[in-house]
Amino acid sequence: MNLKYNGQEKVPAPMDAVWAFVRDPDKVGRCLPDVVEVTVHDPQHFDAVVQVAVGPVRGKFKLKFEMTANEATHHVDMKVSGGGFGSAVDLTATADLADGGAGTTLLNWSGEAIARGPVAAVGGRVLDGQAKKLIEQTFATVSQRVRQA
Amino acid sequence: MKVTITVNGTPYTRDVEPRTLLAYFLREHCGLTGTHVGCDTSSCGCCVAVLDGQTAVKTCTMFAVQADGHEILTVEGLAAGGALHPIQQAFSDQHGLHCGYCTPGMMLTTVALLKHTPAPTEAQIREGLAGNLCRCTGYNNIVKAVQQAADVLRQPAAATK
Amino acid sequence: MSADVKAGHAIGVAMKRKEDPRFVQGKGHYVDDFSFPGMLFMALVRSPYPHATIKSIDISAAMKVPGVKAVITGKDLEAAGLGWLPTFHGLDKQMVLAIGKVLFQYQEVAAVFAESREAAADGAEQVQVDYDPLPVVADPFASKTDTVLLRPDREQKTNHIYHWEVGDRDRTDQTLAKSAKRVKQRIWFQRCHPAPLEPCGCVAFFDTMGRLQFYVTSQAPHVYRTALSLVTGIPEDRIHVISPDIGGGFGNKVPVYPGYVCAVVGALKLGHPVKWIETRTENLTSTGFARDYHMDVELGATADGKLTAVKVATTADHGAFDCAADPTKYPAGMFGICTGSYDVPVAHAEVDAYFTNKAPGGIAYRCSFRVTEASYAIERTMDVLADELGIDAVELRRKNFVKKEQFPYASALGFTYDSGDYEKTLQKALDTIGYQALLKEQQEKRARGELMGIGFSTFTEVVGAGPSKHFDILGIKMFDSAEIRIHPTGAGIVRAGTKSQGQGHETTWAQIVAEELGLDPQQIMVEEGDTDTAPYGLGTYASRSTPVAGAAIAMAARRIREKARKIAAHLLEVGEADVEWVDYRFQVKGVPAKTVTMKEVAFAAYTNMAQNEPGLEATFYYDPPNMTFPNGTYVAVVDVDRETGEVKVRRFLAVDDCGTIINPMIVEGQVHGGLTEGFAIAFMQEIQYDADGNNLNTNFTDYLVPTAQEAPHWETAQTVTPSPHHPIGAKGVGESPNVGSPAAFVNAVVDALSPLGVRHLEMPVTREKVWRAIREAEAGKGKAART
Amino acid sequence: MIPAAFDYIRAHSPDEAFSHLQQHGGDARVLAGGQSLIPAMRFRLARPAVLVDINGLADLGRLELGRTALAIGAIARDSAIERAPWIGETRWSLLHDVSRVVADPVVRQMGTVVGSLCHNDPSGDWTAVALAARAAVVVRGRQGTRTVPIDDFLVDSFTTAVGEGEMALAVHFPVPGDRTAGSYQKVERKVGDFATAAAAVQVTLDGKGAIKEAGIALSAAGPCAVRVTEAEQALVGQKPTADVIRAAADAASKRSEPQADLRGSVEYKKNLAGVLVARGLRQALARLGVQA
Repeated sequence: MNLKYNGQEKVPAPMDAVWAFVRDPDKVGRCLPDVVEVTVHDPQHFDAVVQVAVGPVRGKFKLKFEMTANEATHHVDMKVSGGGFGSAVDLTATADLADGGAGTTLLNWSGEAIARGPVAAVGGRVLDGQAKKLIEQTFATVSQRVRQA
Repeated sequence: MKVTITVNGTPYTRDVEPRTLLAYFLREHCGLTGTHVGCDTSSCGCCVAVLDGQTAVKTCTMFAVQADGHEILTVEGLAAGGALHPIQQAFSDQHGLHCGYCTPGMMLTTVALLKHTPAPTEAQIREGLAGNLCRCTGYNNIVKAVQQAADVLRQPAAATK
Repeated sequence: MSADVKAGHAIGVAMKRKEDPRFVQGKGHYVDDFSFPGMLFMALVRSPYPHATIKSIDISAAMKVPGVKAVITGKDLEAAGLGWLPTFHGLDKQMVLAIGKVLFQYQEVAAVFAESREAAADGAEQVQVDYDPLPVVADPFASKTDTVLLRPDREQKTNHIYHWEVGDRDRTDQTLAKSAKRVKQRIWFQRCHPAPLEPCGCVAFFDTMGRLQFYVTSQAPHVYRTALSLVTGIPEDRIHVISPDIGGGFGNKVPVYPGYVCAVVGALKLGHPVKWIETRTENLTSTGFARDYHMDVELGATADGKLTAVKVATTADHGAFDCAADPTKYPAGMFGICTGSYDVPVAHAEVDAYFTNKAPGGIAYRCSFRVTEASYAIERTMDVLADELGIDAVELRRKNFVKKEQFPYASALGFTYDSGDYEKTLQKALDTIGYQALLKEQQEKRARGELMGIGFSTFTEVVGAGPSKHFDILGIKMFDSAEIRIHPTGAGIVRAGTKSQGQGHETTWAQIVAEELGLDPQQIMVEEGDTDTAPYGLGTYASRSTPVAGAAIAMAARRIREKARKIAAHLLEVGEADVEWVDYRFQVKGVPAKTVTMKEVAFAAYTNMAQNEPGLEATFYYDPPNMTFPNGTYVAVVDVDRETGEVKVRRFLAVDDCGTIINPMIVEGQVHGGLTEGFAIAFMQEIQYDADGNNLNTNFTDYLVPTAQEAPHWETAQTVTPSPHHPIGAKGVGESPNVGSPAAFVNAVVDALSPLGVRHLEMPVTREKVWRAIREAEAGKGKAART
Repeated sequence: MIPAAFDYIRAHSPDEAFSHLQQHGGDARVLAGGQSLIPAMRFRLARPAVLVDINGLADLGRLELGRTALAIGAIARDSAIERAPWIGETRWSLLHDVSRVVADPVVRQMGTVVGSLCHNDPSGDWTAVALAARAAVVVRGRQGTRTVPIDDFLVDSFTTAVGEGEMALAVHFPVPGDRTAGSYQKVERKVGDFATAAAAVQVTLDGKGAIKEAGIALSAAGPCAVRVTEAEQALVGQKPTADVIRAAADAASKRSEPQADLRGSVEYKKNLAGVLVARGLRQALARLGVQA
């Protein structure tokens, strides 16, 4: 099933700080909810293992990330593929930074996920809401961590 | 784990993994293949057996370890003394089966249904059997079979069944 | 309702089924009930992607799972020359396990063999497949553009599989152009699935003689034997196919599936018996689906409603491989029956089939090849025409019926309809349901703003494939066969090339023999499904059992009767010419007191045969001279809830004419069952794929099978117009209700909504579709929604 | 389909069950009816390391009808409600209705009311009913047992106030006052399906025929069952008229935030929410002899 999301975070930090954060795979990787493990291969590529727990459904998702950034436009493209529960997930996400004024930065993000296999076939009824929650949490955590940094 | 389950009056003691579904325990550990498996989602009812004389259960949605120390009635335990059970007789008389795959589950659901509702209306029968799927009969004749069985079982002579 | 039956007079009797005592005691033997020492279990690894390159397959973790014995992949099979399976009508081939790439979601990628079900499942979970997704083609209209070439393995570099047509295109177009009235309707017969309650499965092993013993859920065991021999190279004498009791088939158990080949390879490679039983998910996602025809139907008529021409152009979605189970020369089956029960001067039908990234199939789901699609097309569009003409849908049908005196009737698309009395059947339906009273009730309800609909379907089927000059599968002509042996005591055994999946052959075949030979049907055993003992036959599907094998049984019995006549002459001490068959016994002509029974003759055949060859047996291979054409009138009465869109089927009457009825109880049961499947298709069932090629209906929580609660109460009646060319006049019935009923249901719903201007709804007619149609109509968009 | 391997513990007392749950925390699940859990395990979506089976705890299987509350124990089956001797009383009509449409009639013979609440499926039936009837769940935690009002109990999809290592022991339904009736309205594609939309309604009339109390809740209308406070407010203190019912129905339709799925679009489901609340109210009132 095909899921589309987007949102905006207002980060109380200057654009440079936010940009530096989102370009760091290790830092971004650790913003994933319930992340168990992040392995960075190079500035563009990293793997992450995420613990998923929704009611009785519990398991690990192994995900591969590929990030490409455009310094000039402050735009990041992310391709994520992976799976768990005998299922496959492919996700593309983008993030755009813009000056929010008064030392803040607007982080506009959008994502499109395709889930395949039992997770979608059996869990499809509730997948949308859960996936949305996970993605929103991720960007909220990014926002929070940048502020703390 | 070692479990002892009394199936159709005979105790079966077997060593099973906890994840062994009761349906496979009956089929593969007891050799009672009249209990069938038709889906993965507790939808079809081909695997229904009766637990402790009262409760119709989908044996694909129960672990064998849960039935340890309990009694299970399967289709193989319906006929007694060489005579068909009135429910079996009625399914045959009324042409309540074609391929026979859903039939054991359908009959065992009927056992529990008639225990709690001895004189069901057509609506009650249709409602009571709605946890069992049949692809062949279109249910008309299954309803008639349950009505016949209910009539027979309400006769005093059959009350011991 | 059932009755006991005595020797003779066996046809037309509601005899209780001989198979029932076994089934009601749980003593049926379905394929999963067979176990053998040392047996391994097979589980398949399937692709979550609908279209992807396979970069690598890593089996090392799977091999470490305790109990796992082996894992095989497409590469292994390809190396052994077993990478591909031929499909039945020979236009394509199918991967056994994915080679290089996967072409549909849930495609078979690897097979895991293990000592237990649990270990096989654990092992399958541990096979790591690295995929690289490819663009997905999820609908046949996108496939047409060839933007993405799905099957580079084929010589033809296009997604187009075939074009098939019949009829006179030019004359049809010209006639349509000149017709006073003309309607055109796009109709989609959605992809659905037979979903028998017993999934597919097999047990394979090589016995001590090195012979393959293959237990399998097959509707056509002999065809399997031949196909397995052709695929594996094992000589056909070294293959024994046993099709035991089958828990429903409905066409799903006709094709040979990849899992079967894998099980045979596993058994050969590992030297152990191998069992493979599908899960429900596997059944719904990878084995033969049905329908998926997008049909543009066009009817021309005179101003007063006489049909002038019929034209149907179809785009067919066949999925990733063309595994449609159609006869070789008929890639679109009997779709030419789309002129239905009507006397149509000129017609044209064409089908173009395309590959998509969906499961392969296109089997005949409880219907003769593509007859359901054709029947639905004409019966639905007749209502659209009636609406356009402003005349009653019943009157329009009556006006256009092929008349009783026109039979045998040569249809514009090449069939010769054998017999029928459509007017009589329709009239019986109208009288039985009380049509006039229903119309009055409807009028009153409409005045109150309530939505009530009455829908008709007056269909004609074509079944019983088929005459050898037209029909073959893998080159094998579509005859069927029977062998009868009568024992000294007058008991006997019938063996046929068919295979019952619940149709009650053990009873009806015995009734035919009993009728023909004056014997006790209780003592006629019927055996099917064992290729070592049964004569070669093409199997049970497409309603061919009674028309073809039933005829073979009657003809074999008549051969026995001819031989018996000689022995009877000897016993009666007269010349053979002086012996006649009267009232189920032999009699000296004109001397009713001098008779012998078949039972006496049977004993003499082994004890006192005089100069005659001993024994009493015969074999007959029946090559039907024509198809049979069962027909009927179905009426649905529905009430529609405006607020929720819920449709309540308040009454449903099926009046069938299937020719001579062998066992009325079984015929009625078949009709009930087929109607319930038709009901499910009309209102509930669809195998849907999203735009990304994901199958959305992968188990019984989303592929909906009606329960006793949803299924309506069925009313049935019959007319009997025997087939003139069938030995006992029977036409077959198992599929009529599934072929004829969807149009009656949909026509009833559309009729209910017709005051709002609704003219068509696509199946499955869900509550939301109905609610939306009502809402849009009420918002004044109703007229726009027409066309 | 075969679940992944797990360890099985049969509890012989609530204390024992609780101590196992405390010991295994998030790795353990309670096995009561198992009618949602076991199918999820067969698909290997759920793969708990430990199952603590509480089916042997007969005390938890009781229905106890007291003066103020009906207590339904943790392993009391749906079918026990369906067959309860008092289920035909008008005041219990909401429970009567729901007990006949949860899942299917065989699943109901194993499935439990408390299990359904703890599972907290967005399309569950008992969750909406518990909201409309203002039930409360008794939860055993480290600090002893506590009673959690249903509004606080239902946290999010598949998430409740039952924390890791805790267990629910019972649900309490207040005994409805005189002149109380309810109705559970569910649209499902077939028996056994999750609701396309469902509405639980319970009303109590005062001596003058005005609505004294009202409970209105929806299922399949958001991440978990939802109370339609606006509808309740529209009803309480009013004489039951067509206008009042329409106001409540409109509030329900507005409050419904369903997910589109194979059962229907958001628009259709929002429509159903209103239709079903109106039908439920009319039926409940009819059960009290009031035509509205």
